[in-house]
Amino acid sequence: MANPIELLQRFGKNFAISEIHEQKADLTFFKVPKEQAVRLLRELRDDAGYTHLAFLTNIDWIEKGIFTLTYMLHNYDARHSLGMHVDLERDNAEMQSIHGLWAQAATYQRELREMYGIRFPGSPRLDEDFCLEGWDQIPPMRKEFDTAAFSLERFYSREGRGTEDPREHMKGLLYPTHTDEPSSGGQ
Amino acid sequence: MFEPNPPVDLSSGKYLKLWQGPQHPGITGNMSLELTTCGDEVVDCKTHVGYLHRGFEKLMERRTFIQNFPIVCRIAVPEPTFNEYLYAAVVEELAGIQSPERAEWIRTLNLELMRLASYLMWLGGIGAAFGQSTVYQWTVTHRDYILDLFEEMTGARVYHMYIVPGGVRGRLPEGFEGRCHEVLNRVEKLLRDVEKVLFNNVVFKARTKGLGHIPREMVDPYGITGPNQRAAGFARDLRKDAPYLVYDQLEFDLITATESDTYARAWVRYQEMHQGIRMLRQCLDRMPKDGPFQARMPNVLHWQVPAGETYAKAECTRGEYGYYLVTDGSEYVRRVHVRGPSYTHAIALMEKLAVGTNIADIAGLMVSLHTYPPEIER
Amino acid sequence: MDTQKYALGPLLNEGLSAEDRDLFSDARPVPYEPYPVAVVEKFVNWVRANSLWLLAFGTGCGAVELNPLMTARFDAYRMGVQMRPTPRQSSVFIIGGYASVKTLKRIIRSYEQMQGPKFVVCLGICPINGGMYWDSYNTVNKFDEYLPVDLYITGCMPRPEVLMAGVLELKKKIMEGRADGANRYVENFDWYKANQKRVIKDWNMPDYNW
Amino acid sequence: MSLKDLISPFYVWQRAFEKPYTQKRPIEDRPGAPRYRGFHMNSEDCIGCGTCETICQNHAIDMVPVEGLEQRSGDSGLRPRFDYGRCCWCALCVDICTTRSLRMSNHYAWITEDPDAFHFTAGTDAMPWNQNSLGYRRDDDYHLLVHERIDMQALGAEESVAGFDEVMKGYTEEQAVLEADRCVECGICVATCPAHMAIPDYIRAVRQRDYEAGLRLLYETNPFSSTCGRICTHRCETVCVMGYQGDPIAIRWLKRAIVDRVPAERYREILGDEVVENGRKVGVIGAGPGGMSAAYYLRRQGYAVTVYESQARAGGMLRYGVPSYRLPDDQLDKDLEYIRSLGVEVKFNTHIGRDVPFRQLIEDYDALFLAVGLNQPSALRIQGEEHPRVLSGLQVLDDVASGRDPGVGSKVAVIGGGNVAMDAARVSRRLGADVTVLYRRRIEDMPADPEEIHESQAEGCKLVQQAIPVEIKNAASTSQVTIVWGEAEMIADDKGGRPRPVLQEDRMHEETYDCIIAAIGQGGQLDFIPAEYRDRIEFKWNKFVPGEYQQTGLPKLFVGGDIANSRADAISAIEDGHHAARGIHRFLTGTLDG
Amino acid sequence: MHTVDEILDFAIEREQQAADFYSNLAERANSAWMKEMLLGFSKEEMRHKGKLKSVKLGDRLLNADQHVQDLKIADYLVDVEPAEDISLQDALIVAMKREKAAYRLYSDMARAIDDPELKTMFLGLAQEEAKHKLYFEVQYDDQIMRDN
Repeated sequence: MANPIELLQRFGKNFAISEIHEQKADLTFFKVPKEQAVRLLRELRDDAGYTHLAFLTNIDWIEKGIFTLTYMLHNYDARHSLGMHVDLERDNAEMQSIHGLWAQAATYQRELREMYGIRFPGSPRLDEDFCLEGWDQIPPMRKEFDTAAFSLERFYSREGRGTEDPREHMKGLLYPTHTDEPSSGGQ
Repeated sequence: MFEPNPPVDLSSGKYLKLWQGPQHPGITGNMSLELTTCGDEVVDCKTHVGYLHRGFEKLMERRTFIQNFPIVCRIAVPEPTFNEYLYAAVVEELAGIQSPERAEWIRTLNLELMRLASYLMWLGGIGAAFGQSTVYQWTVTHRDYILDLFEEMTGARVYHMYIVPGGVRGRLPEGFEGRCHEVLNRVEKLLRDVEKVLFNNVVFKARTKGLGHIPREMVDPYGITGPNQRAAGFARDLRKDAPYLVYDQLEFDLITATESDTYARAWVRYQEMHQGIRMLRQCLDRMPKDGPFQARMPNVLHWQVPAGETYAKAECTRGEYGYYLVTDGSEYVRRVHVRGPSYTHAIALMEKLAVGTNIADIAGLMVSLHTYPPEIER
Repeated sequence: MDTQKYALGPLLNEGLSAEDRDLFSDARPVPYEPYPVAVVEKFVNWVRANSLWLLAFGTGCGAVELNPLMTARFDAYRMGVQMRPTPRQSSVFIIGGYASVKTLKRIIRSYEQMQGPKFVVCLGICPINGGMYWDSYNTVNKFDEYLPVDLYITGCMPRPEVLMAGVLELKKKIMEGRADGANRYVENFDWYKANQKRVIKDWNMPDYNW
Repeated sequence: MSLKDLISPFYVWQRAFEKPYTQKRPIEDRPGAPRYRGFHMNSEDCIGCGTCETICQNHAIDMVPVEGLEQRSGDSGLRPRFDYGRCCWCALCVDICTTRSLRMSNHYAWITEDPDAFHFTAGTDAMPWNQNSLGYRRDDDYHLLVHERIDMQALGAEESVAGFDEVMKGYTEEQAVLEADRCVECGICVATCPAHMAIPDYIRAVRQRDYEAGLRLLYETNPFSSTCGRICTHRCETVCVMGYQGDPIAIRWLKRAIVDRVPAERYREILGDEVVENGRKVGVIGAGPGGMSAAYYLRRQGYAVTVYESQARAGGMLRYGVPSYRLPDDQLDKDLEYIRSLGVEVKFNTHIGRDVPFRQLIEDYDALFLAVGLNQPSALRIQGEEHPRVLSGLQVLDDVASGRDPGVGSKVAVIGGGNVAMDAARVSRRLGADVTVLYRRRIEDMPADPEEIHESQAEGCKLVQQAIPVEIKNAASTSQVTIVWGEAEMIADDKGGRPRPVLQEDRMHEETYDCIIAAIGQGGQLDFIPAEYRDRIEFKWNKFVPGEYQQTGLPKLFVGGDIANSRADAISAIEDGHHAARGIHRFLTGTLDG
Repeated sequence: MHTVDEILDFAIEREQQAADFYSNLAERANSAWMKEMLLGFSKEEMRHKGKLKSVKLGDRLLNADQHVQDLKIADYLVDVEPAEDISLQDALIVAMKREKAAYRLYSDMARAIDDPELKTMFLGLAQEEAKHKLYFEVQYDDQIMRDN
């Protein structure tokens, strides 16, 4: 079994592999375009021994407007993992399903559908509720969803709380005449 | 590799839809099985999870690195320590911190104790699921003696919050080794009893042998790991294959079986408990007794971990437990994904294995896969 | 009593489809009336207090400490406590920590199906004020908004010992005739229902699960 | 099916004869382990810094005012109140507690019917576990904070006495960020800083390497940042919460770290140079830190400001009293030049009373700020004081600052324990003298900065403690002088002040020096204020007693600096100036805004 | 002086003299704060006088058992002439030296007399003066010798 860099270079002849990053001896990350991803996964599984899909997840890069899917593959013989990144447009994100390659991928895809709103056409039970039930907001794992604000608004917090900032408290207590003006300098 | 179960026509009147759960169908958490039955036979099974969904991955994105450390242990209630260790491992890796050797030994001790406690609870569960409540009474009580050790070592029975990024939170208490040996002896004696009462039990054998057979070729396409995989004949264990902590310095045997049924899985776990006790004794005898147990840390209040990503995994009782961490150089986590082995075992695999079994065996089957729903939905 | 019941009218069961509505009762629950003879009521309360059957529905992390509680070491059976698998047989509902919205729906359903007298005990911090998950989008913060609670035990996790102490405390409360959570539920039924429906967005069950 | 499989399960009966596992009574039988993380306890060491609240990921802690708490310096008066509907007993609050006052008991049982009851203020509310001796506390070898200060590069003692080069070299950027990283940003220091500078905020700016924002924050309250970054008395550091278990944050050096990274040319661009004239005139007497600070803030609000200074250069005591190895001239100029560049006019060599009558100022200007400082050295008032070889400390420093040779000779005795004495001693060391410092009290009573004492000793100044000068006599040579001093016994002050020395007549010593430098304290000189005005002004001892916003009984006259406060340091003078500027603005416009 | 009352009258007279001395000096002083200061000293003496008067009226007793601290500052400072441009420092020296002289006077008288009642009275007065001296010495220590 060739070392992972060589392996990726070999695959690089047919696939637009980029951003190869060796995180540690047994873990390498790389990126591949969305269109080639599933084909590459199949080849990695069937030809390169990466038979185990550890997980499939997504990272929300809201400031860049993209989702980055991470497929974590593992080769039991080489004892090596590959993290494959695939960038998706954040709006109307859609990706090919891989439930045909790994059965449990259907569950991951269902979760991503629910938590980020990514569609995987053809994936079983994709639009069924997974963890949530009766969810009426934007998918909660998206960065723009503010869970604390939502919790406060829908579930309330118990009364009887209230805190003070030591600095402001001391200001009010010890030098109140200094409290009331906007400072004049350095603006 | 997803193959849907053959469709059934509910309107034919031949089938009955039956919900099992969300009250624990096994022993360790809430999930529902939507069973379609024909007489006593299950012809289709759909799983429903999410009863314990708390949105950990979201909550972790709005907490600082140190604030995440108390929260991760809640992800898998009966086995919190693996979360603590893996979270610490990924953060340490990206932050470039090396925890001291003494801490590594204490962590190993902690993880193996946790494994033993978790297996004891599971052993009770598999006993109870097949009508052996005696075993349940014994093992849960003995698990409690291990929780006593945890309480002494970490300050809490269930949520230890002891393995902190950078090391562990304190030294072992005075005389801990002695008390730990004592508990290990008691547990070992119990295990011998359990072997007589459960594994040599004709009823247990009759009900579990052949139940829930996982074919060898199903293992990789379904992402099956841990004892479930080893019971199918694969000699794979992260403690051997990718040794973390001090596992490369410990002697233990890799337990495998070939039958790949409920009995084989139970037997593999039972044997692993003995290996666990063996490792724990090595830990107690060989661990450094002094030296630092925490690496030098920055001020944790505004700790910024450099941008990067990594995946760390450990062999927990159910299989491959992993943390995938992405950081962006800020004081907050960019993304954490927790890979729990139950995710595949309890959903894709369970849906497959349930077909063709008897309703009465569903709970036992579920337990034999050893799943924790809280780690599925997080 | 009856006047109140009918003055408020039958339950609408709007969450059910039109054809399902006929299958479910639309009656409102009624409060429990103590026996007119005080000593009888006292005796009955003593009986109730000594046979607390827990619903085996571990709704959150707290369930993990119910295992030790019900086994040899802490052995709650000696206090007349045992676990029952169905709501119909149970009198005590232990809310074992956080309640996700999805579980809350099942909790409500199970609670309503329980036969009176029934009691709710909350374990841990999460049902009190959100606890660990105070900012989670999927767990409720104040459990007493949705169901009446008779007793709170704080801690994360509360040790089995304190669960036992809680059981004793509940017994005391029942014997004193103060464990009236179920009546509060009936008396403030519309308020509880409104709160429940505010967080459970897909209300597809009857308004009261007889 | 084997026979063994059939019989083996009956083994279960054997256990029937074992001792039962059951705990008889809840709670009593098995108390929490010694390390158990139970309910919180707080000791009186708590200073209410709120770090526990900051780290609590459940927002379970509120900082609340506690009734009847004694007001202490460096104590916010707040205490943590816990919400046991939130707390998860992770004990991060215990681990992070800066004073180690917070800990946990091994008590864990709290059952009630009332969900609103789970609040309590640890340490002050009466809880059943307050006397608990067991429970979790942080291990000594486990830290979530960095307790050691980052060292600053400094000249060695030998190098430093060789000349007047600045001794402290300043933090490198990396060092500054590391030091700033130690800060917990509690803000306890802000109240103690006389100028109430936004300390946590500018430390954060250092951590984030945002020096422009840092400079803007500094100038909100202190236009002498370069100066204060070097010679401030840093009262803030005495209350810094990091000082409870380690070294306080080097707040002063971090201030300097900001200023050192912004060149003077960029000040106007960063801080702005727009002044919208408002047509009013304010006069300032004294171009020291107080006067120039007032001038700066008044100028920013649009006042035409004229500063009258008796010396040839601005800076007051900072210029003439602080030697350049502590505060290089160019650094002081950096601060002053920016203030002057905004259009503040300074009239040098102008004595009020002699060159310009006070009456004219008070009539000409809409308001007057007076900060003339204490520039009259106190006399020893012992026999023989008039000896020509007895010099004053201020005179020596002034000479050196002005480039004159004070002629201290090669064997010098310095009398006093304040900063002036230390500076005079260190200056004399640099001039090649062998220096002995005679001080009436003990080293721990010395009012000089600890750093100065430490550095002076490192540079070879000898210190004789508890030495009371009694008489000065002629020596054999006219170029020398002999001092007689007696040993002192310290007696406690029953009012809690610093202990007082009492002369022991039977233990006297005599020693001859080339000169004696007296630096026992300073007084002010206010003769230029005509009696008709003076009668309307309140004094206490030798100082002004200013009213609200530094105003005096003479409404147009505002005072500040050493002549009007008891702290007598630069930062207090700066704050007086800033405060007076606000007062003047309020006096003239009726509002604080603008 | 043969009776307690006579002694007290004498002492009261002395306090009055001292008060007059300071107010005279204050009138001549050309520095405002010194004026204020000296008037303050004068008031302090009047307060002492009031105290003695109340002793005379029997409202309170003089106690001679207390130990009054002697900082001995007045011992080694030079004498200064009360002048118009007197400084705070010098005013304090004058004051403490006056109190020291008074203390000496009463102590000497106590030593010279045999009548135990009168002796006690003189010792009490001496102690009062010692207290006054301590007051000025403490002020000198705090205000003038800040840095020493």
